[in-house]
Amino acid sequence: MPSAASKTSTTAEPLAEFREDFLKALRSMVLSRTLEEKLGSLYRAGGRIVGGVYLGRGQEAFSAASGIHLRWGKDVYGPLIRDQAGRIAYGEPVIDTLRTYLGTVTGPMRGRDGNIHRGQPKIGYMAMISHLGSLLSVVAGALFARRLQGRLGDTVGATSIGDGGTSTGAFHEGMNMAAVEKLPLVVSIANNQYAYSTPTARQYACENLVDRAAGYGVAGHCVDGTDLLECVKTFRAAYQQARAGEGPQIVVGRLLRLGGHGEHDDASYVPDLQKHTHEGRDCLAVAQRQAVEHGWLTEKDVLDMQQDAKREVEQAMGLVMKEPAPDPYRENWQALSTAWLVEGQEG
Amino acid sequence: MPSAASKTSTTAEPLAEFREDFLKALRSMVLSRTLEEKLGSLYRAGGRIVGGVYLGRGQEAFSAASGIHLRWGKDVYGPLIRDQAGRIAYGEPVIDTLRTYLGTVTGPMRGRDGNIHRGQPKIGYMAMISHLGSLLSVVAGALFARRLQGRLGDTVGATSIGDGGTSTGAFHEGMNMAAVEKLPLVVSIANNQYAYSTPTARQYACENLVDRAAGYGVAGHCVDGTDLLECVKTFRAAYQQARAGEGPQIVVGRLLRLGGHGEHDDASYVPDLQKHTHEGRDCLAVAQRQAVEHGWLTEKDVLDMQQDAKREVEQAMGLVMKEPAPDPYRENWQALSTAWLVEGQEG
Amino acid sequence: MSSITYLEAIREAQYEALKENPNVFLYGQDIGTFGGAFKATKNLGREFPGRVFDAPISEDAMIGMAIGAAVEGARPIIEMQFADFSSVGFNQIVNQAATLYWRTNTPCPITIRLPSGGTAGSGPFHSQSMESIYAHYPGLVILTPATVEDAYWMLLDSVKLEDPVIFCEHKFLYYHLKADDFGQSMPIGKARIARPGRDATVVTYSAMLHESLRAAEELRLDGYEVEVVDLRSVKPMDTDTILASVARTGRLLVVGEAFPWGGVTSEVIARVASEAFHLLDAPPLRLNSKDTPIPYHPNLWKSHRPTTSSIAAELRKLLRY
Amino acid sequence: MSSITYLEAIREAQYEALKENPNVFLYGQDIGTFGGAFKATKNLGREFPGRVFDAPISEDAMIGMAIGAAVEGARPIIEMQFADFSSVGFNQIVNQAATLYWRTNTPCPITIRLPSGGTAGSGPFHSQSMESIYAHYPGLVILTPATVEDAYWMLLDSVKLEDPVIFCEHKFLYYHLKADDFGQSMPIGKARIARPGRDATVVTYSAMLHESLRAAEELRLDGYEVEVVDLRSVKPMDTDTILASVARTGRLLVVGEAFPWGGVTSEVIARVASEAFHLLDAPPLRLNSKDTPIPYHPNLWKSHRPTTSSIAAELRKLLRY
Ligand SMILES: Cc1ncc(C[n+]2csc(CCOP(=O)(O)OP(=O)(O)O)c2C)c(N)n1
Ligand SMILES: Cc1ncc(C[n+]2csc(CCOP(=O)(O)OP(=O)(O)O)c2C)c(N)n1
Ligand SMILES: [Mg+2]
Ligand SMILES: [Mg+2]
Repeated sequence: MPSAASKTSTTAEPLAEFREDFLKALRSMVLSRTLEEKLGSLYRAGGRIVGGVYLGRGQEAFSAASGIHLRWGKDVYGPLIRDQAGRIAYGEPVIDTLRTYLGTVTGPMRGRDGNIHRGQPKIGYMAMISHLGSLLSVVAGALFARRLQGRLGDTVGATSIGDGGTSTGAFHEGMNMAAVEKLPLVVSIANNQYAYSTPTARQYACENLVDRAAGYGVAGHCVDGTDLLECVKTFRAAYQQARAGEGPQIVVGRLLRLGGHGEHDDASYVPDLQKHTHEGRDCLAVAQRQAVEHGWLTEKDVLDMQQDAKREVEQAMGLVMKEPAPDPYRENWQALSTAWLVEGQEG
Repeated sequence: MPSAASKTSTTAEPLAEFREDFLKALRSMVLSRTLEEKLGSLYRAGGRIVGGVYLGRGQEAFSAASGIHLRWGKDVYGPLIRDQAGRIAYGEPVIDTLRTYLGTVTGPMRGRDGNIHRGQPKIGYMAMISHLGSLLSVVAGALFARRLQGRLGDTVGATSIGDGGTSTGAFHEGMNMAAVEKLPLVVSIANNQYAYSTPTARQYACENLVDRAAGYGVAGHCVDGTDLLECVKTFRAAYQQARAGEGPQIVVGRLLRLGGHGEHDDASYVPDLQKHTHEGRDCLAVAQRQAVEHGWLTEKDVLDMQQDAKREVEQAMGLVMKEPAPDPYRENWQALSTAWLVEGQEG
Repeated sequence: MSSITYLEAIREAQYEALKENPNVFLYGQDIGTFGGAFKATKNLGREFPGRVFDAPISEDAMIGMAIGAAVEGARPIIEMQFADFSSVGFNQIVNQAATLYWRTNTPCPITIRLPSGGTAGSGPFHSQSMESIYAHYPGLVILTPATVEDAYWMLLDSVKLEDPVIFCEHKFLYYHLKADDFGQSMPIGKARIARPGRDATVVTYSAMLHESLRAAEELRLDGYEVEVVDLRSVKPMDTDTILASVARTGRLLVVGEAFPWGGVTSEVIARVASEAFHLLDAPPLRLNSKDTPIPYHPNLWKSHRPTTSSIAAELRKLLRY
Repeated sequence: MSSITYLEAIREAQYEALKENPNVFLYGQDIGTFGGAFKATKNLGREFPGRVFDAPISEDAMIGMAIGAAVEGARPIIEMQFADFSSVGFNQIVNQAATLYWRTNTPCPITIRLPSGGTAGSGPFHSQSMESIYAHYPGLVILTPATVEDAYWMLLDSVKLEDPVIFCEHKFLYYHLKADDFGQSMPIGKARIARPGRDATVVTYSAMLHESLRAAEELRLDGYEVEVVDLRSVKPMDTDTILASVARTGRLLVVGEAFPWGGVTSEVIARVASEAFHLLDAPPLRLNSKDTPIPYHPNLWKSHRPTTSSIAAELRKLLRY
């Protein structure tokens, strides 16, 4: 039985081994932030994005530090609302985000589903439905099948949830099942202090959500979600354990959602004071500072990285803007893949 | 925050204070066992009981030790499958069990529902539906309403679940909600090693189900479910804490289901060896021995108690046998209580 | 000048319910300080301290707790953040709430508010209409208000009813629909002739009422008088009013926004065909959404659900027969 | 001498599926060593080691895991212990499995077995028929085998289909229904004329097929030849075969065991009324269970669902018209 909750120690240790992971995560964070700022301004401009915009501002370090461990086309990933940075770290091109928000037919969801509800299940990249908690068992099932087929190898699965999502029955059932099956699954719990407007005191009564790990019989890790270096260290350990056959790993990150639930929400319910606490600091600024402090990047490198990200987002945006919106008359209105079972369409 | 799991100490202490509780529980156990033996033989005889028979053999100590703390008409109780002893301890007359199994119109369920699916919600005695876990939030809601209405006072709620039932999303959501609301709720988890035929290794991966208490931020208690005296002590503590405003209490009892899932099941999947372990001993025999050892009952008292129980069951049986089965033509086929909203019946 | 929105009517009804009966309380995600995802409970937490509660993301437990509370004499109003999320509270609704009275003779007066139906850009999981699902189960009352007046009075009535009510309020109407005042209350279970006519009957409900009324208006230019019946309550369903209308017009189109298989539209047609076959001068028709999930992109969404023009086209087909 | 039961057909189909395709696996409560609550997987765990798994009591996660596995090329067959318990896996079925292909272009080949329908003494939560609920949602195939042959072949076909199948097997038929062999396979989605006739058509499915056949037999003594159509698949529904039958007989009764509001019976009537109104010589009728939960006591249960005699009575009404 794995130990319940192990805090990653923060004492002096050789950092060089984390450099590569750190920089990869940082690049994803910068690109994610840039992309999301674009989405925010598109939303505010109105017209092009119909529906909500849900951003991961403040959660990039935690999300990216997980995503860098996932291999596009090889591992199984089921990201959630605030995982733009993790998706990029995993390998999703930014254009897929834009295409999905704008609902173009060229995007992975072809205008049928939008915004954060995207993925490519065929390559192990699961597309969340809205119902919180319900993706966990799906990711677990993919791993289960691979093991059954004898091709699990060193593949691993990962998924995320928020503090609020841990209250769902689906989360519990999925977590428990994954534990019983001892699947190589890393579950990130981004405790950003709010579920929409609801503070954690109305969501759970335990000291720390990592206290749930023991109840599932899985390993638990806690990390300061505003500190990229710590996140990188913690997730590396978690992924190593998962790949080593030690079963599911729960990683709880403490942080603050730096924005509204969606761009329609001004988050006026978050007290100003809280924004100035440790958990309220901007993980991107922290990470950039860390990179410079550790001599991994110069100030100029940091600026270049931002410029590169801007260019990449603008370029993708330029392409997407020219792409066609779905045409209902050319749409194939078939919910079944078996064409001969589709009934004559009503209406 | 209450401490996670507190094992009730078993060192020498004055036992006199438990005498009354113990004897009340023991009487309920004896009556329950006698009644259930009757149900078993009725089932085997065939004809009168149509459908399953689900017994609590081996779980009477654990169930009764909880039930004795509940006041009929005052507290809220939502028992589950194997709580015949608890129901009796709470105050349910044995005739209600028989009426429900036989489906007579005189019973609390009037033939509409049967066997263990019985209760009288109007007085706080909730009638389980089959879906495991789903009663927890209902009991919590009753307490929530009482508090809102300012009439919670010293009332308490209690409900049960099995090892298998803890895997349901409903259990998790209800438990978590009760913890957030800090309700005076005692949740018994009867870990009888099997859910139907499924051993606990396929149900959960934690060391002990009490490890879940910390994850909900509630107090956890463990007890040897085959030992009535220990059960009485543990539940007394749990109820005291609940009534004192310390929030939900989880009590995990370790025991073995001494029989099949239902009377149709010979439980051949339970290894003989396991039946001879400590958890496989018969809690009723243990309790009767304890009563004599502590000088609370003589051997004759024990026999008398059994005779009384037999008489009570036979008497009730005699009455019920003469009672009418439901008559479909006199049945009021209305699912709504608002008569003017009931549509002309189909069919 | 019309000033009260459908959404405000829902807020006001909850305000009144809380004021009238100390046993009423509200429970739902983000409905306290925040006032709810749609602001349907705006300020109510402040106006009624200790009676409006933020719930955890636990739809199953939310419904379960409401049932327990109702048994104890409370009158909970539960807000689902979107109707679609009631799918995870489904079991408590159809198996616990709906069966309680019949099994135990104990009424279960809970009101579950389902922000229902499609709006542009909301996608497959924030657009669903679940009235047909719940109506299938015995023991539930399913209300589908289409007007500001009904939103107000029917919600107030729901809270007074002794039975579980699934209150399907349409998100598209929240801001779009306005009225001068709350007008008159009409009994629950009665349909309403929203527009009188003689050439054909459209039976519909919720947001589709307004599309249908516009379609009827369009047909007027062709010289047809189309009668429009607003079901108001899909269960119980007011068959009498439907049949009386069909008796006048001889032609029937049933319009609903939900998925095409089964549900309200087929139920209406089955009733009319069974009970008043001889009144029909033409085959009864129905119009629903397409048989796919509800699409995200507005172009697709507009084609997925019935609209004024698709209803008008269907009516022309019906009238040509 | 007929010797293969409906239940054995289900076991055999699973045996064949496991044998044919290494990607098939079974997941469900107590289906391993124990062989399942109804023994539908008896010995399969022994015969196919490592391919038959006992699941925790987690219907939501069971379906979710099947979806994930299917995406990876597996062909899971999930046993719900009783159809009624699928209510807690409802969300995964209707929102995750049913939408997957349309949203992501990734097929979701899972088969969910629902032991359905009433038997005496089983009560409100071990007797339900949920085909109408699932059929309402786009993206699912809903099968309702009424014969040993169909139980076998349709289950085998389900596993081969690229789409999620809700396989509603009727518990009343498990032991009661026998056949000599598995006979012929018929394509999924096609209805079958179970008994030819000329005076009236009964459209039905699952256990009600047998009650209807007996009712037809009863009517033969009155000189009527009643045609009985077995839907086999309620979604897709074979409207052509239904219409062809009604074209022959001019009279229609639809019989189902599910609750009366909405569902299969109203869907059939709505289709016939809309698409073949002129073929009907009498108002189409339907017969369902009563609109209450399903009662425990056999006396009540027998009156709650349609039976040979209530179907015969309805047929007489139809034929008198
Ligand atoms: C089952 C379910 N209920 C309600 C919702 C509506 N909803 C969407 S996001 C959200 C808050 C989620 O909070 P949390 O899990 O903490 O994630 P965060 O948004 O903070 O990242 C809610 C209530 C949902 N998506 N699913
Ligand atoms: C949600 C749900 N799924 C499946 C069942 C079928 N079922 C009834 S009892 C049972 C086993 C319960 O095991 P446990 O909770 O350990 O209680 P025990 O029978 O051992 O007392 C199962 C699977 C159910 N009642 N509810
Ligand atoms: Mg959060
Ligand atoms: Mg058990």
